[in-house]
Amino acid sequence: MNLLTVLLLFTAMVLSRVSNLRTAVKILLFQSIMVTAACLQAGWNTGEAHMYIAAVLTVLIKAGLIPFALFRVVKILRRERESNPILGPNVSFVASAILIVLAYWLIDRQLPGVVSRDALAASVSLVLIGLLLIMTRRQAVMQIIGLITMENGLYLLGLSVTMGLPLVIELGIFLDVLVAVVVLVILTYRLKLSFMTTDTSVLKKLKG
Amino acid sequence: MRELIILALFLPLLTGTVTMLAVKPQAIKIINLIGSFLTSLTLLAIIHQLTVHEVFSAGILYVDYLSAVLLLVVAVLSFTAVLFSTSYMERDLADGHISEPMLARYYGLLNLFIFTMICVLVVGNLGLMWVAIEATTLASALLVAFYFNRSALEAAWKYVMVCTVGICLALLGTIILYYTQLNADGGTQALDWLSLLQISGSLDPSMVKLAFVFIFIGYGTKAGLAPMHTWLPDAHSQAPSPVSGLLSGALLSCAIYAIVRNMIVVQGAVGSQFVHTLLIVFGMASILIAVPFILVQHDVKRLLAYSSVEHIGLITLGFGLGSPLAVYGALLHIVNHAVGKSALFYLAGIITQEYQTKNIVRIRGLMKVSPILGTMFMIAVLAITGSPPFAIFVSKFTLIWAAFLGGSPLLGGSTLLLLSGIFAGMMYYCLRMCFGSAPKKLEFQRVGTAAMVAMAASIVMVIAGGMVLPAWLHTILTQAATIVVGG
Amino acid sequence: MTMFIDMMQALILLLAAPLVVGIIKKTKARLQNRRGPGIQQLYFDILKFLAKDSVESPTVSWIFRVTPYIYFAAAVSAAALLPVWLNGSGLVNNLLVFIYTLAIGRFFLVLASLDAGSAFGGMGGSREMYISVLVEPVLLLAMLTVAVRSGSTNLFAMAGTAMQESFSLSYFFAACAFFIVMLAESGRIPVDNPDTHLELTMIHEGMVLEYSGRPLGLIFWAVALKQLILILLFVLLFIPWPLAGVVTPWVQVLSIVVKVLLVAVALAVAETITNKMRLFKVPNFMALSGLLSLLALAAQ
Amino acid sequence: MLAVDWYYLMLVLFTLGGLSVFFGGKHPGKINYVAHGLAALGCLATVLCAIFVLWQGTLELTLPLSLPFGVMTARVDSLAAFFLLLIGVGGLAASVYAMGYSKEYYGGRYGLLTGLFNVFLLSMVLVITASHVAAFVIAWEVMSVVSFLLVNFEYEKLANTRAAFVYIVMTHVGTIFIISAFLLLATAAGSMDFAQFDGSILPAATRNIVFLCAFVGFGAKAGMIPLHIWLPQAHPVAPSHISALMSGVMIKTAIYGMCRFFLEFLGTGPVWWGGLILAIAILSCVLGVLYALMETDLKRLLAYSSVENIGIMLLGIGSGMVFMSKGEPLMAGLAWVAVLYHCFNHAVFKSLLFMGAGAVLHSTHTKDIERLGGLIKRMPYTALFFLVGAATIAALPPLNGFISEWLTFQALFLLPQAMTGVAPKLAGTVLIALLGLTGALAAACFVKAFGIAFLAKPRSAKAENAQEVSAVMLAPMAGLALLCVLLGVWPQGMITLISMVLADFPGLNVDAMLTTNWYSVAFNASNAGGLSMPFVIGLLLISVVVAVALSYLYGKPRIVTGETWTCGIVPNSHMQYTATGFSGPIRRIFHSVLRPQRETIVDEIETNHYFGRRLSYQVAITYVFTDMVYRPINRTILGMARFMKTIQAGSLQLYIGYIMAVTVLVLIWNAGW
Repeated sequence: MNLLTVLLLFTAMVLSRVSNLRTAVKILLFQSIMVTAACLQAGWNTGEAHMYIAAVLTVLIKAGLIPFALFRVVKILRRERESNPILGPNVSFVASAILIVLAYWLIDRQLPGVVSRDALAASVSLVLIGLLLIMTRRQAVMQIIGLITMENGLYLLGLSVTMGLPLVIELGIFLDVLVAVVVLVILTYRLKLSFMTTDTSVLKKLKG
Repeated sequence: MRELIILALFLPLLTGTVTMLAVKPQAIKIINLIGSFLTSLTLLAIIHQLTVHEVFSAGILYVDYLSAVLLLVVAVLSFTAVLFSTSYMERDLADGHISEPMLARYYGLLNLFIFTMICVLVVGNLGLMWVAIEATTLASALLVAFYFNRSALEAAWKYVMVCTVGICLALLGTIILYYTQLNADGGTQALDWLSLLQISGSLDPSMVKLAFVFIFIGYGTKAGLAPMHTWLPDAHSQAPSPVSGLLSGALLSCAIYAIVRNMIVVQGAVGSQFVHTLLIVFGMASILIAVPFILVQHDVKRLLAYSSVEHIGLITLGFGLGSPLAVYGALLHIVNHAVGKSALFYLAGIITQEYQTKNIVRIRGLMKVSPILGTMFMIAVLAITGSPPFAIFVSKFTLIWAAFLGGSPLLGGSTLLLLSGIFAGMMYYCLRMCFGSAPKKLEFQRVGTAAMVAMAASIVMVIAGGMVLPAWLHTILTQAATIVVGG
Repeated sequence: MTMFIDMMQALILLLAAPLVVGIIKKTKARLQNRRGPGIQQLYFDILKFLAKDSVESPTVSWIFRVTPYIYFAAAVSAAALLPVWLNGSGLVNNLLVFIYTLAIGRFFLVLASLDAGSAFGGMGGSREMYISVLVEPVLLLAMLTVAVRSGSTNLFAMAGTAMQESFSLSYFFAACAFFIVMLAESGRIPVDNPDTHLELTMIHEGMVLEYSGRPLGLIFWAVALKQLILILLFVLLFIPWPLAGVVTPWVQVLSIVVKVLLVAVALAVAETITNKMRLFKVPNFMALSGLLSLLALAAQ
Repeated sequence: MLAVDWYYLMLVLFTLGGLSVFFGGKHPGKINYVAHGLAALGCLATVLCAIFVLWQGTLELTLPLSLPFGVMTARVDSLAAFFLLLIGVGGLAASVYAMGYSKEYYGGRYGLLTGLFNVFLLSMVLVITASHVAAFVIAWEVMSVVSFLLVNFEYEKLANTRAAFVYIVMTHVGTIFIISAFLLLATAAGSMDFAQFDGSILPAATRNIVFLCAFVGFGAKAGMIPLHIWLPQAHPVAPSHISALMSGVMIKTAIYGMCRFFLEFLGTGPVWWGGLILAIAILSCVLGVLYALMETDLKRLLAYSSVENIGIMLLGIGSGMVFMSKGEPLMAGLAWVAVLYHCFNHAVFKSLLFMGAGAVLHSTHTKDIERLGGLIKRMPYTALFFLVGAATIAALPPLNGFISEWLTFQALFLLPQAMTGVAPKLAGTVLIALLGLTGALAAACFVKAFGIAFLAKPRSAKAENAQEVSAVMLAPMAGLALLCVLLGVWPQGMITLISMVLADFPGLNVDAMLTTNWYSVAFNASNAGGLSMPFVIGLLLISVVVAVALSYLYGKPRIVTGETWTCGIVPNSHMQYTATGFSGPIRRIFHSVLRPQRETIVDEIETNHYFGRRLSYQVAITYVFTDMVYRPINRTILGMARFMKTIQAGSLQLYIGYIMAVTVLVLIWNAGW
């Protein structure tokens, strides 16, 4: 349980409590920095050259571009708040705790006695909490943040399990995440334009 | 061969960028026509090269008979889609649904979408294939949201969220697969399909099973298999018709292609019993889910979307049965379904433009309004529901015959029953739309020649496919089947 | 050669038919304490009609003109089919041929009744068809009791076996069943009143209302012949007594004549003691006869 | 010219005729004669091909369709040749008739009608001659789709499209059963070729399933009772020459299917097979003719009577199956001869009747009998041919209907002897009684149809100014009527032909059963007796001569015209009996089955004070199968569908929930539960 995994779990837990969009994006920025730190640490342990390039890429995209895009969106959404999420702040806080325990149980059951047990558990719990965020938040931006947390979790899992995927695939994944966020941001703008609100509970018309 | 693939990848990008620069709609139209014609030509050249020497693998590029089948689908569909969209968009422009700059954006995105699909088919690395599939989602998301009205936005939002969540699961599966590859031989060729195939025997079975579960559900969401199909009807009904034709014809088939690629590797490691039960269960679930939605439906394009869910279910069932005949039928069904379904979507596009509504209740008397369109629509519906003189019956019958031969007559029988339910639903709505008295105020504008050519070409292909199966297609399909069955 | 014998048999029966009807009318009159016309009255009527001209309505078609001849021919050929002489190849005298020859007559008579376009003809035709729908299955069942025992539908074989059998319970049931069917088929009292012109009760009379002169004569004669055929069939199949082996053929023929007269009297008695049944009670009556023949079959 | 040349000539002719689809409405006169001429020539080629096959033996050839199911073979053995003969005769009459009748349809889509007519004939011929599962199924569904398009030809009226929809769905469901039956056999035989099929190697359970699938599948196409609801809706709606072809010939392809399965593929099965068929058959007979009797629409009446005749054929098949399972080859031969004979007869007289109805529709533009009347004076020839048809279907002796009724009767008569125990004996005789009831009802039905439609005074202006139809339409009717009489007077020819057809099937001993000489046919299956039609007709003729002689006894009869006696009032057409009235008594005694709803509307004096009370009486039959069986099934299916649609409820969270649920489920399953 080194400091890094603790901080990561902390950011995930806080994310499930927050309702203001700006603070949420700030937490996401912090989380991305933690991920780059993990990447640097892994690179330093294995001495792989491409890990450093990957770390630089994560900083550029995960900590730079994506938060910048999200801050621009949040700036124009003046009065938007996560008003009535499906699970209230306290309940989702307890839920994320349960998810972390579940993650640890899963790792012990599936890969007993693996070396980087904590990192694995942290990444799996990040994925699960990301999913929890998407499932329970109504705001479009919160759903985007949930999605990116999931991506971070998966990236971390890849890092800790396999000491990093080959560079080409890493590059591809980063590009995809970036484009995904760009697309989602464009859609959020359009949602704001035509629905006057980015609360996705409004999207209920297409049934049957 | 390598230059051909590079050219095939490069051409859509080139046409895309050039369209962005060009301003006049006329110019855009011509550029795209030439561009897509050339891309299809190069794809066909690749397939021709393939029939000469079996496999081509260089670096991350890898093409064999299996991808040849899908390349054929993409080649045919991309050309008919662009051909159709030239006059479809022209009509939209005239009706005022879209403005000038949107036209350029449409063609740019369309070419990007075609580029990503070709990437999926030519790349040999499972990781990169994941990246390409994710890219197709993003490219088509903006196309689904093209009109930027309320329901298009809703469809696009759900499309992106559901598919990205699904794709993350697939990423998880691919990472676990890479982990097993690391344990097996140190992972020099990370996630390269050929090397994975060679060492598939020595992979750790329980981990590979876990990996395949995630991969199957991830790509299954992209392919629209049963419980994960929820995005499909929304996306296909809100997208412009040529795009929904491409979506249901080519994109779903590429997702199936991804599943099959992974299945071959997993099959080597874990044996086919696990894989086949999974495929059969999800295949049957998809057909079962499609029946109620087709029986009671009010939107024409949602009706066609659910018919795509049913056909994808049938294809997965084919792969699930596992015998060479079944896989042959499934691959043939991919090709037939792609051509048939795209023809149907184009027709639906023209009809919705004509009647200015997608609601089946208000579309009546199509035969009176324009006999050619009516007959083509009737032929297309009869074809897609698997009536004999048409191609889809041939592949459907092969699948049923393989099911009976493979020792599961109950499966074959119940599939037939479900298909007849779908036939009843589709015919009911087709008859309501084709016959009866047409609304008075409807003045019928002539259908653009390009659209008519695209539709006529697809329908002629469907009819010809029913009568005779070209020899070269037969060899490609049998070779691809041997690859899948792991000969 | 057999066809010649059959034709001769038919002609003899043709000549004898009005006599039997005369006897029936005479006994009925006697039972009702009135003298009634002589037994030869029907001969005079028929001869009178054959001399008269006929009146025809303008709405009729050629069917109306042809029907009397077809009806008469059907009756005569049905008579020819009867197994009176107990020898014959049986290629012609088949149960089904007999039933359907009668059916030709009925088919054209109903058509003719509709042809004139009057309500009486339509009502008569509709009720005739109604009765035939009830009678035909039961007639088949009654005849089957004998056919099943003789193992073939050839009338000669049936008559042959009927002759050998001595009295048995199943025979009695079959005889009763056929007697009821005979009443209905020949249009006697419980089902249809032959001697009246009251619209509500006349079924057979209603159909021939439009006929007059020569056609009417032919029809009267055919009705009489049909009456005699049914009585003769009843006698041949269901009253075996002077068993075949015992007597010479001439005595056999004499016994048939006596039996026919006896049955005629029985018919007259049956008519006087019952009155006409309501039209929609006839199905129960027929069901009784059907039940009796099923009992006969079971008891075999 | 060998049989194979006729076969290819026939295919070419029909496809050439089929090309007229592309001509559309342009110069219809020429298309009419060219396309229908090609169809007629095609049918002639079919007849010749059948004759050559019967003469020279089976014909084997491969179809030019290269599909992934292996080589597609076509085989014309004697059974197929018999049905080809049937199609040829029916098709020839229909195409000549169509030259006159289809003039009414000149217009934008006329080429479509003639083209589809040719493709329809082609598909039927291919169904009969295909000997490969895929070829059979393709031809079968092409036949259904083409006949669906023809039924839907006049789609201006919405009812036509609804009837066509019910038709195509019911046939499609039927086809599924046929496909599964074929594939079960094919998996056992390991190949799709009919020659390799051998039912006896199947385990008993699968054999029963194959039997049930084949029976339900072909029964749905034939229109037996529980699956008949499409027939009375679809057949009358198509143009008359098409409904003549559908009712006369298309239904026989279903009977052909049954013959193939029960005689050749499945071999001898348990007794309950025959019992089940007999039960359904007698139900179809009685109910079919009852509903026909209650109809006032001429073509619906004929369609329902097709259901009844299919019942009679099934009676033959059922008794044949019972005899085969009891090991009585002689009796089985008699039963199957009855089936094929009635099959051919029905094709002839049903086409004749539908063409008659078509002629009436052509000149009066109405099918409702209540509007017709007095047509015999205005359309004498059509009336004569319709009368011949009506007499045949009512099984009157000199005509062929009587022969097949007699054969079926003999088959049923032998049933008690083959069965042991009292209950089957009684059941056998009750079957015969019910067959007699059906015969009587059929006679009543067609007396009503002919009497009300053709005789007495015309009831409407349409019937008033009807004219006789053109010679082109009358010629085929005359031909068919002549055929009816010929087959009735001299049945030995057709019976020897059928015995030749049935000779090579195991389980039937046909030649030992039959001794035919020029004048009679005798069945020596346990001295069931024989039949010599020439003698019977001789008797009838002599009696007619006697009758005519008697009427000329007192010199030449003079006829005076006098008004019909209607109690002194001047008679008008309202006094005549109506069709509903005619079938009134019979409706009353079968009210528990038909459940008629009467509705009498009486205009009270206030609204109608000048003319006093005005009364209108309506009676409608409730079709028990449609209301009790099909409508509830329909409602439940749609109800379930609406309930299932709630899973697409529109919320994103729900959709992602589905994915997560599925992942968890599969993980649990994968973890080895």
